[in-house]
Amino acid sequence: MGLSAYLTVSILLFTLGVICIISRRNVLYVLMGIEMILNASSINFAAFNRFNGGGLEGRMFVIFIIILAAAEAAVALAIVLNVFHLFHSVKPSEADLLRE
Amino acid sequence: MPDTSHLFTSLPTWQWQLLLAVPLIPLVGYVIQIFWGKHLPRQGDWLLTAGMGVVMCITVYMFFIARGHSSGEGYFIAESLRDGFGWDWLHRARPQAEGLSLPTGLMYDGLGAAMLAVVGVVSFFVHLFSTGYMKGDRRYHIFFANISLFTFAMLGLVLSDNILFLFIFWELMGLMSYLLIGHFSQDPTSHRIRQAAAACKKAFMTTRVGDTCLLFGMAMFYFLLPEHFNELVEQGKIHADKIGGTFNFTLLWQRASMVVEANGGAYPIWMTTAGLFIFGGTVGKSAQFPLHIWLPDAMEGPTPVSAMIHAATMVAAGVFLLGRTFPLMSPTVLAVVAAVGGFTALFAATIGCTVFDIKGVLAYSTISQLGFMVASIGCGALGLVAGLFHMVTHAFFKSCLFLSAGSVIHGCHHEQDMRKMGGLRKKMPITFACMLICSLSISGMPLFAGFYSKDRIIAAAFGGLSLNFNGGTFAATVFLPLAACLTTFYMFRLIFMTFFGEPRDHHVDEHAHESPWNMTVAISVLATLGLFGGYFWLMHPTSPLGAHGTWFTEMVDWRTMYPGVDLTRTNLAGMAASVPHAAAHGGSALHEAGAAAEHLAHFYHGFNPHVTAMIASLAVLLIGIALAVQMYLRRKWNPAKVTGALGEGYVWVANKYYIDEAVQATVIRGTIGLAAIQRWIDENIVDGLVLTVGRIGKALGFFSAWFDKHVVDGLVNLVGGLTQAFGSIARLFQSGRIQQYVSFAVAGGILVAAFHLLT
Amino acid sequence: MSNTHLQRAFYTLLALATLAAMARGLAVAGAQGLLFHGFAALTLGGAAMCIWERSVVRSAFSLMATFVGVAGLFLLLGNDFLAMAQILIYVGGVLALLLFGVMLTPPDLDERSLPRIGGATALLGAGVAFIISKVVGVGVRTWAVAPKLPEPTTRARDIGMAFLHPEQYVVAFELAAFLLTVALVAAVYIARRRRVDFQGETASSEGQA
Amino acid sequence: MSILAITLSAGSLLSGAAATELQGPVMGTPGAGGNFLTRLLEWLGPPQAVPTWAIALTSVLLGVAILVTMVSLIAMWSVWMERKVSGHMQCRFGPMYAGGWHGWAQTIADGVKLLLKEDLIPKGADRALFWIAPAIVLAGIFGALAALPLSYDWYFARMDLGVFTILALGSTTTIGVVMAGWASNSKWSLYGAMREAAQVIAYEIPLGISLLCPLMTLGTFSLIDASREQATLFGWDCGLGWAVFTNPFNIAAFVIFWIAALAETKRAPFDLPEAESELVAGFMTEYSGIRWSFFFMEEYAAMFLMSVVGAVFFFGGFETPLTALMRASGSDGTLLYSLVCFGTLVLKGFAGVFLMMWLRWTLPRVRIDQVMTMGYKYLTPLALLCVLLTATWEFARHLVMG
Repeated sequence: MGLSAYLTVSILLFTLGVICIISRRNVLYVLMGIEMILNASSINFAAFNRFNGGGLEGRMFVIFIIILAAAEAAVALAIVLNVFHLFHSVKPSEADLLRE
Repeated sequence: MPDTSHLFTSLPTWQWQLLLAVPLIPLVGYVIQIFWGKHLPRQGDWLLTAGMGVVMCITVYMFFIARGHSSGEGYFIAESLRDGFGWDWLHRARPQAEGLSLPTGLMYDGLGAAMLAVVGVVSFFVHLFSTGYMKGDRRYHIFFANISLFTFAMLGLVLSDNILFLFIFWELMGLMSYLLIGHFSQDPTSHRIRQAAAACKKAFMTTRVGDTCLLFGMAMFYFLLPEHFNELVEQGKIHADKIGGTFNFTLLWQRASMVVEANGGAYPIWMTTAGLFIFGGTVGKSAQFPLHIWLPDAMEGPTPVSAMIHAATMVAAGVFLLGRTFPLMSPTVLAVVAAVGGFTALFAATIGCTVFDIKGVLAYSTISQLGFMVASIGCGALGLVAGLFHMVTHAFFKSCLFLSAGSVIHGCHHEQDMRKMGGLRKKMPITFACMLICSLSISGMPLFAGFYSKDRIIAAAFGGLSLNFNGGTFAATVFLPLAACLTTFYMFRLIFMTFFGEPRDHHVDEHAHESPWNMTVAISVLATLGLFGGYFWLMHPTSPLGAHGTWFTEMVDWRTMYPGVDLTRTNLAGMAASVPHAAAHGGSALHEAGAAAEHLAHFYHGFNPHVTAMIASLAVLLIGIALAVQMYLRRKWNPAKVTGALGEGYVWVANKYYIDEAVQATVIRGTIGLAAIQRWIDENIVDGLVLTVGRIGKALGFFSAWFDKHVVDGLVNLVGGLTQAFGSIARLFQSGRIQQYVSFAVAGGILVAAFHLLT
Repeated sequence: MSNTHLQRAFYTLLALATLAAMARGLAVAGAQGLLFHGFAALTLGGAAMCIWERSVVRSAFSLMATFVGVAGLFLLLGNDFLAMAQILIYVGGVLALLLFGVMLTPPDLDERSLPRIGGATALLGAGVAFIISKVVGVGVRTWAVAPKLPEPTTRARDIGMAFLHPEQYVVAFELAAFLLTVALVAAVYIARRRRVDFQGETASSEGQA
Repeated sequence: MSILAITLSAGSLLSGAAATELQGPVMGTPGAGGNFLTRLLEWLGPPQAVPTWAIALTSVLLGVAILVTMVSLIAMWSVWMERKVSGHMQCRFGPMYAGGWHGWAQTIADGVKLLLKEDLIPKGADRALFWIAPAIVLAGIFGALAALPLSYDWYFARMDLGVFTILALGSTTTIGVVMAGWASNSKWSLYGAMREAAQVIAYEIPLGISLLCPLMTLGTFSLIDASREQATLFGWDCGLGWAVFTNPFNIAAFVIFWIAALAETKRAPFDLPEAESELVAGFMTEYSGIRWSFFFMEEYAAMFLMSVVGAVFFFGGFETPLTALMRASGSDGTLLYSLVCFGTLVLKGFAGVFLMMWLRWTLPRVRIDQVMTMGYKYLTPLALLCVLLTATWEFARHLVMG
């Protein structure tokens, strides 16, 4: 399959990620959406890497994205748990102390 | 440069490895003991004692190998570097390049073999003795660790083939003596904690003076000898390549002697100065006047430590150093050496007669005996051998005396005052027998070990006087017999006060008992060595009076000690001036030296002064014993009356000539005064300047604060106000909801993409 | 139409579309096309299910399909290392973490979000469809027709060498390691329960409210 | 419903492990040194009309069949072995009647019973997830097994990243277990699942890190290459150059690996997720019949897999003095040689399984907090230390031996 097929999958996944973030009220969905977006960009990098000679650059980016996702998931989850302890809710709309 | 390599003996590698193991075993033992000693069974004493036993076996075995090599007339000296066994310490890639290169190895010769065996044997028995004597000590395992490292330092010093490593081990020994003398200063339950702390500090600081001298002397030989040598090479007086600095003993001997020969037998002035500096090291370490003050105080350490310091390690190192550097010493230095040694011998002996502490008597006795050795070495080549020989026999009987004293102290429940003892002969028979044997030995009773060496020393002094009359030999000749007489007196005073008569203190007498087996075995063996160690006269097939020389003189001969060096042409050349028939030749100094050598050889075999010396030493021995018997055994002359008759003189001696006080008044007070002056300067001048700077800074600070408050803060507040104004506008967009933000972002992204695609 | 029915219809449609796409892929590009469409369907279907499911747990589980699908796409792109890293870290790590998070927080039972999904999808869908039509139609098509791609020769050893080669990615590698360490410590620090602090803060926030 | 589960797991296998094999044909390099099934099919000589993708798909389906058989056989043999071993360790006989000699047919009888048992689904359960969970568990282990070479030239997929793949696919079983626990709608199941997830995540770290030690010694991820690396001991082809013999720190690494492997496979003393005295049967409390047996098959297959990984990376893989002897006598490359390699691997694997059983009856179960403490506070730092020491040793070895 050509590059455009992968790019199409990627952009669809990205869109789904964004929908996931903006349409659900649970903060965990925000996390999941972010993972989808990151995966979409990973697909892009991997595809461009493959169709551009198969060197190391693109896959290095993907590896670092995966690393970043792991770190992000750990910290974000810790934050979510903390937010839940503070506000007794996991809805991002209710964590609005900074608005004051 | 003459090739002298044929003079060196080659030892097989396994023998070098054995010799290398000698210092390494106590070192490994130390490491094990210091880290895990507390958790080993019996706190690890068996480990170190067994290790030292192995060391003793190796040293004795190697001693007999060395004896086999040196039984003939030839040289016996082996250097491991010549056998390809050594380290290139601070390696230098190109030999010609500037910089420091220190090939380091082991050196094993007759003197080293004798000394190594003595150290091995004495250390082993001191360890064995300590397992009994130190039982119950709070820092038992630390004690064993330290004494083991102490032994390591001495063994390394003896085996060093260069003066730098000798110096390193020398310093290590200084440190270990500090730790060991101050052993009780770390024990909070000890009642002598303060004295121990003071004593170890004193020992450390005093020997430091000597060590600094040694360092200077070393450095002078390292830097000046090649300079002078190369100058002579340029002048064509020496036919050799130019050289760099070295610390190696054999190279130093050879080069120094070449320099002296090239100068026509005259020692350059810097060599005399450097020799005096090196002798300064001996003065510090071997407790010669005026740096002897640390040694009596060192009695604060545990008795086994005293035995080690006095017999095998610390003080012997100083004499050993003289033996190693003898060819570097000019006649002038030797005269100083003889004078200092002779004076110390008599001076310490007089104090020894007035002390009541049983270990104190032995301490002053050690200073006196060291004086004997040093004076003897100062008297020339014959005296050199005699002095070194005395070092060996002294090690045997003095270690035995100290350990016996320790046994007495142990038996008397840690009482050290002789006035409270008496009549211990029956209660401690073995100790008494050992002590008596060694007292006779130190007094120079014929057929005892001490006789052979002491007799030789007095003979050497007489001979030195007749060969080379100067202040040093004169002092030695006059002072040494007197000191020998006093030696006999105070030793028998000790014996009589301790072991004879009636018990004087009920409390002490009740406690008195013979020591356990490990202590009595140690002192018995050492007493046997004190009896036979000088010369195995019971086993020797020929004359008991040693016309063929003792075992030591067979191994250590001044003519074969220093390969490539003819002492008669250099070191002893100065003596030629006073050889009676040398002037008849009317030649140069070297001719005179040749004549002196002839004369020396005659002297050596001719035995003239020996007879004189023997008669003299027997006479002083008898006088000393008679005095002691009259005063302390038969009590014919009341000691109190005698001291009363001596009047002020006695008070002067009993207070050790007020030397400690003099040092206190001059050196220490002077240092403190200097420090006070510096403190005044620091407080008033330096601090005043600093404070002025501070005040100026403060004034500037006030101005700066005003400016900060009104001008800078005003600007900052203005910026803040503007930001706040904009922020209150931007706040309208900030809902705090992530979803909204993401929507904005995505919408923006789509807009940007659309813009790009459409244009 | 109830939510249940809506979902059932949605999943049926999804399954049918997947089957159709796989068949077309098989026809067009053989096994590769079959697998590509399978994996793409797994990826997108998982993501769609994640959005449509009402239960957070089921959403999280459906995310597994997305991750596995992306790993499959990596395989098809010749990046087996990436695929395995994706599975190891996303499925084995991130997803498990997410599940922990889901199970440590209570479900939000009254969430009715389908209308919002519809609105957001409509808006975004319009924008994205526009971009896809432009990009896929014009922009990258020329790139896609590279006739014969070279065989990917990169092996695990090369990746390892690249990570540690001083002229390649060693700085980034070390930074990533540092980032992970910091993230770990930060996560532990943040998630640590400080009961006293919480009581104080909640009390004050209630007071303000 | 069980049919659905099997289909699902086979499908997952298709997409998971076998796709790596398809990568060859997909990328345009069919054949060359590939799957032994493909080679078999090509050797049979299919007509020209059959496209390569069809051959590849057939080989994949064959592989699925082989794997299913393999897992069933491993489980059957291991269950019987477990019964006999535990019986003898408790001074009793174990099964003695079914089939005659030492109850050899006991497991087959059990299997039939499980197949015939009613497949219950609790009332409050999430039915879809309840169905899928065992399939996902099984799919993960199938994928991992597919990366395992059976002999030096029998493999489903020749992978450069062999052990990495095994670890990655093996870790997906966690999700299945959590899914099962959550879908059961039972607090015992949920507790068990959470314990499993926490434990597996904790022990994956020391497991991976301790495997780095032999990986550094051998310099490869591939199981076949790793095995080949261990043929020579200091240049002598004696089949005993095992990683534990060439580098002493690998022994320590193996101990860590083994503890972590026990925790990964949920074996005693780390069988907290199914601790029957506390949680009835943990995450599989609500399961019955064939679906329940899937979890059991997964457990025994994982045990065997971990033992084989340990054997390959620490204890020489296919290499024994026997293989060295065969190489020396020139029978290298024959079918007999392949069979010997296969037998060696199976024997080593079951030796490991036996060790696991032995440990099960030797050590008491630990508490969950002790499990976590051990994993995070002790095993992980120790494993890191091991890596450091191994690296130092290898560095020194390369300095010395060039």
